[in-house]
Amino acid sequence: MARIGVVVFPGSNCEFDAAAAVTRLGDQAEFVWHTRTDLDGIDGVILPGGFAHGDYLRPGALARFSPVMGAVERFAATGGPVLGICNGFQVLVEAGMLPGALQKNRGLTFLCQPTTLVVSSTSSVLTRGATIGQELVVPINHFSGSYTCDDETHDELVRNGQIVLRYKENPNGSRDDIAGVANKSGNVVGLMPHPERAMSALLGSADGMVLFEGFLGVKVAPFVLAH
Amino acid sequence: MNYFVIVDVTLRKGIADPEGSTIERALPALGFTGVTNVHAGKSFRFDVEAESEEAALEKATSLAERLLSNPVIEDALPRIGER
Amino acid sequence: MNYFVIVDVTLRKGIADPEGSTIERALPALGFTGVTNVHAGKSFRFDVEAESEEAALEKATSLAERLLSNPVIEDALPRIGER
Amino acid sequence: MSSPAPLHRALGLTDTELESIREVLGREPNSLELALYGVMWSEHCSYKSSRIHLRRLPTEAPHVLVGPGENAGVIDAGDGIAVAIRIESHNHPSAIEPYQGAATGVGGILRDVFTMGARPLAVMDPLFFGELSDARQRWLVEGVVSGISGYGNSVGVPTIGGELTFDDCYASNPLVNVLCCGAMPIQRLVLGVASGVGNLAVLLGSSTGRDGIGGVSVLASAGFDGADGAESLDDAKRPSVQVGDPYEEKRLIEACLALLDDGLVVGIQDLGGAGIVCATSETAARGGVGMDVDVTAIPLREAGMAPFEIMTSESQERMLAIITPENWDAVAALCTKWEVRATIVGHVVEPSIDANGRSVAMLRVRQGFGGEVLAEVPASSLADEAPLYNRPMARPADLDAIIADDPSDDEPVGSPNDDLLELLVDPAWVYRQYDSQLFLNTVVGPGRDAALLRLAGPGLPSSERGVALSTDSNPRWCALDPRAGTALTVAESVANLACVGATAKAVVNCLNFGNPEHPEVMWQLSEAIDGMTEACVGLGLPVIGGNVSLYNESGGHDIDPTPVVGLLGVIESLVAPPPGWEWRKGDDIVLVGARHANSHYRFPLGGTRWATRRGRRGGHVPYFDAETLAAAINFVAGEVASICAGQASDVTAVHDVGGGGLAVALAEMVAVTALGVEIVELESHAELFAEFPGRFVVATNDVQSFIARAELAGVPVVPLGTVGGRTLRIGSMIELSVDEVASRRRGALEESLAAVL
Ligand SMILES: Nc1ncnc2c1ncn2[C@@H]1O[C@H](COP(=O)(O)OP(=O)(O)O)[C@@H](O)[C@H]1O
Ligand SMILES: [Mg+2]
Repeated sequence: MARIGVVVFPGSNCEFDAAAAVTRLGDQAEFVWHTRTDLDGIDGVILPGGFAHGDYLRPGALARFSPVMGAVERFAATGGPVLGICNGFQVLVEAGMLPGALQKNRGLTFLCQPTTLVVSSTSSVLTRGATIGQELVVPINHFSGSYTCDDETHDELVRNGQIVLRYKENPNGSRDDIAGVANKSGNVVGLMPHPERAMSALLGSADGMVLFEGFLGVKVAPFVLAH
Repeated sequence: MNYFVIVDVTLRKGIADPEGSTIERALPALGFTGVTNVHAGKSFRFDVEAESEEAALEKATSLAERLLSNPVIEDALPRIGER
Repeated sequence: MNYFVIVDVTLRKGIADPEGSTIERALPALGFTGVTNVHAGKSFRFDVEAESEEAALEKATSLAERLLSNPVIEDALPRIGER
Repeated sequence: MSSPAPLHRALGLTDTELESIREVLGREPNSLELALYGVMWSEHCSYKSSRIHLRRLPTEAPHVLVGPGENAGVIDAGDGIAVAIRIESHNHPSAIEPYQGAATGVGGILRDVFTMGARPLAVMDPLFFGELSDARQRWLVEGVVSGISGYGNSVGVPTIGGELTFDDCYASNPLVNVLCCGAMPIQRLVLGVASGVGNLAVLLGSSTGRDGIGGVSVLASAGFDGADGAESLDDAKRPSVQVGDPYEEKRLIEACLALLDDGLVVGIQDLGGAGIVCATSETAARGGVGMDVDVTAIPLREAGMAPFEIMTSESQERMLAIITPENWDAVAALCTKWEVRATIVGHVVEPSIDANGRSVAMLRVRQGFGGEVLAEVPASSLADEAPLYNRPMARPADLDAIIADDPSDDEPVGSPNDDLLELLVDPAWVYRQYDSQLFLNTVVGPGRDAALLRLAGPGLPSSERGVALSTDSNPRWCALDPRAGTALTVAESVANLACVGATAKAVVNCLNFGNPEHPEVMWQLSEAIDGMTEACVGLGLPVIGGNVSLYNESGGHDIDPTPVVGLLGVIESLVAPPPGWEWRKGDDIVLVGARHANSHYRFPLGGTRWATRRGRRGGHVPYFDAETLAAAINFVAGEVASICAGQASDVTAVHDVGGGGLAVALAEMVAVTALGVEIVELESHAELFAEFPGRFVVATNDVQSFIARAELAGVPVVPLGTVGGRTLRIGSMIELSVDEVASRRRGALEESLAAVL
């Protein structure tokens, strides 16, 4: 049974939901308060959605300075799996652990709605259990989810298979329909949609299951670094 | 003539500024000391086609008050800027 | 000494500015013509405790670049302001 | 000190009220004391015009744990879980700063719920604006919706439903109501009571600024500043607009729930209207104890604030906790973790003994604990003893003429197709901006008949139950007949809950009315309360809380009476989603419930959306008939509940017939399924658009067996047609392509808003 650290910043609000997804698949979730500086014994880290530090300044801008982020960086550097969902994704890009930036949605409104995602790469801890081209219905819930990067970064993302998920119909103006990206090694992944909200047919979709199974290593081989 | 105008929108005095206070509270932990009274505002930059600088500022003022700010809580200050 | 500093944060050239373009599109309907190239930005105002104006600006620059802006998409320009 | 005689009126107190204050105190009040009475005896805080009427509402049922009078009503929802619910208005603030007005409305209603010990789990937002052809209305809609979105999403409470009404009567007085529902392990239920002499009153959260001081600001103007030492304040610059900080509120929620879980508080109370004076006097009055408040202890956002400003400020995101002194260190430590400021601002003290030897719980405002006493008044005189008014009432003189001008007699003009298209609006543009899914509870989110949530959340005992919520209103009916209109609104709400299988358990209400000094408005209010009473008694529902918002006027005209009903229901087993609106090809469509209205007309059009769109605002409203309604509603609720419990059923879709009538209900189902339907000829065009509750469109794949069950239950069923094809056809009257129906409905709101940002 894996021990998954769910980082809680003041202002996070999806930590219970992320933990529920982990325990639903039989693993153990442990809340990690943002002032902690070690991740001893933790097998994987989730930065959940919400509004860390109120999202004041920019989403993720203050959170990336939280003490726990040093430990998360070290954990990632040793190949540990790190997943940033929504606000967690915003924290990871602000921290420079993932390339690019997230801007306000094209329509300048918050959007909470189901989207269809297309798996574009399986060389990441999140998508390794899925198949390329597979369509997954997963809701989005964000104001600043429009993925932005310069041409050079984009070329590199494409070349390395770092674009892991794309929207089938772009809801927010993201460059190249990008919904989620990984780092070069594939062990750090961020996505704007909320797979933890798609874990049960009672709530509308169970398509997030294949992503969490990948992340938690259920039903798939342990992750091997791509590079 | 085309004039380049900048409109600074700030919260009126006495209005709570949660964003500014949150940033201020966070600073010491990030190693920034001696920074106080932090306030967050917005700014808008645009070109105005007008006869004179005055006319441009007048147009910008009306735009600022009608669209870019709510005078009940915000002050809007237009000025001619340098590009 | 306490110095009053203003940091203007603007989107880098080439980065999409949906807020600016939305305002620009809405203007004609509200009766504003001849207003173009609208860009939306942010500004931060604060007091810096420092030995000299230069030292204050230096501190503000570091704050602006490390915290107040995201260099991937934004430029930040600190200046000494008037209260 | 300047003579208080001219001051009391400026503070909103009448001469008689001043006389009562003198009597209570046995002396002349000073200006600070007058200010305290001014805010506490305001209509907003004291309900002085409505209270005598509100007493007629039924409030009791075995499952009610807390009824009206507390911060929120609470019911026992089963499985060791208590559910708290409250609704409130934030109309006037939203009219001048729509974003912050709506945002702080959400903040305030959340505090009412977590102050009871419940974790807020859902928000709803009934909204009323003028017509969107007016640019200012579009600005208001954009601002209010983004304010609710900005605050609610950030604070981490899903917004799962609401209402959206456009009518010119709200043009300069929009209504922004917000409802919050939360849940707690039953043993965490707490009340806002100060008890235990020697205990401490601790202020939690934001610092105090000159927010929302409003009426009492006259004290700052020349002539009145002496005693209170208000520094020169430019009245024009005084901010009465409050800015919400959802991040502070989020930390406050977590800190307060943790304090309660650790058993560290004796009582807890939110700071709403009238700020510290309200919270301290209410907790002291409820506990029968005195309270000493030190104005110098209160953390301020601005320098130079006078005691009256500190005591009455409406700064947001603050709570008052009553704790024992031994627990102070633990409270402080927990608050430090959540970065919530905690300050001791008051002491619970013995009640005083008055001249007649009676013990009186005094609220004392002091300059330093043990320092000079700036104000000293009986706490209950502020909190509970405001004068009550039985204001004159009069039925509007022109009402009979308006009723007589009934559109039910109108011949149809133009094409029913166009009429139908005009009535279709999908509020998705609004609710897409709200996080409606947080906590993984939302089985049915916004956009259907009622919202349905799993009864689950952090810290709750596990349960298979669900709760359902709906908000409803019908100002068009209530303008014609506030009594029947309100009763029918309650019925409509109960019918909405039936569509998701829930049994109604409790009502909260937000009574938005015009100026109570107009006898017609008082009559409307009184009639509405009687109508609500009639419906709640008839349907067996307790009213467990509410809010009254008066003085809603637009350009000298009172708004139409707008009682908003919030309804909470429970479903015992929720393991499968209810059928929803998605019918399938080949399904039979039936109408469940009485086909004809119990009314002057078989198909009444008075007060319908159809008539209102044609500028026809007169007519008769249907009668309220509890027995017929209950039979249909209970039957449908039972059918859906068995599906939610996981049982097989022939029922594939359920939708109640609400605003817009039968034609709109069918068109909505066509739009969301993208499947056409062939409906038999109806009696008349009026049957397309008549509105009266207790009817449901049901799709079934075994119509024989469905009809048999309905007959057994004594509920009428009329076969309407069959699902299939790409057309919505209703007899010879309606023929529209599925795509047109869907795209018109989808685009209606966005097109109306398109001219603005
Ligand atoms: N302001 C709003 N916020 C959130 N949801 C809304 C709002 N207005 C309407 N809705 C949702 O849209 C749906 C339709 O609303 P309404 O037409 O009032 O339903 P009904 O006629 O069944 O009472 C409901 O699910 C309602 O919750
Ligand atoms: Mg409704």
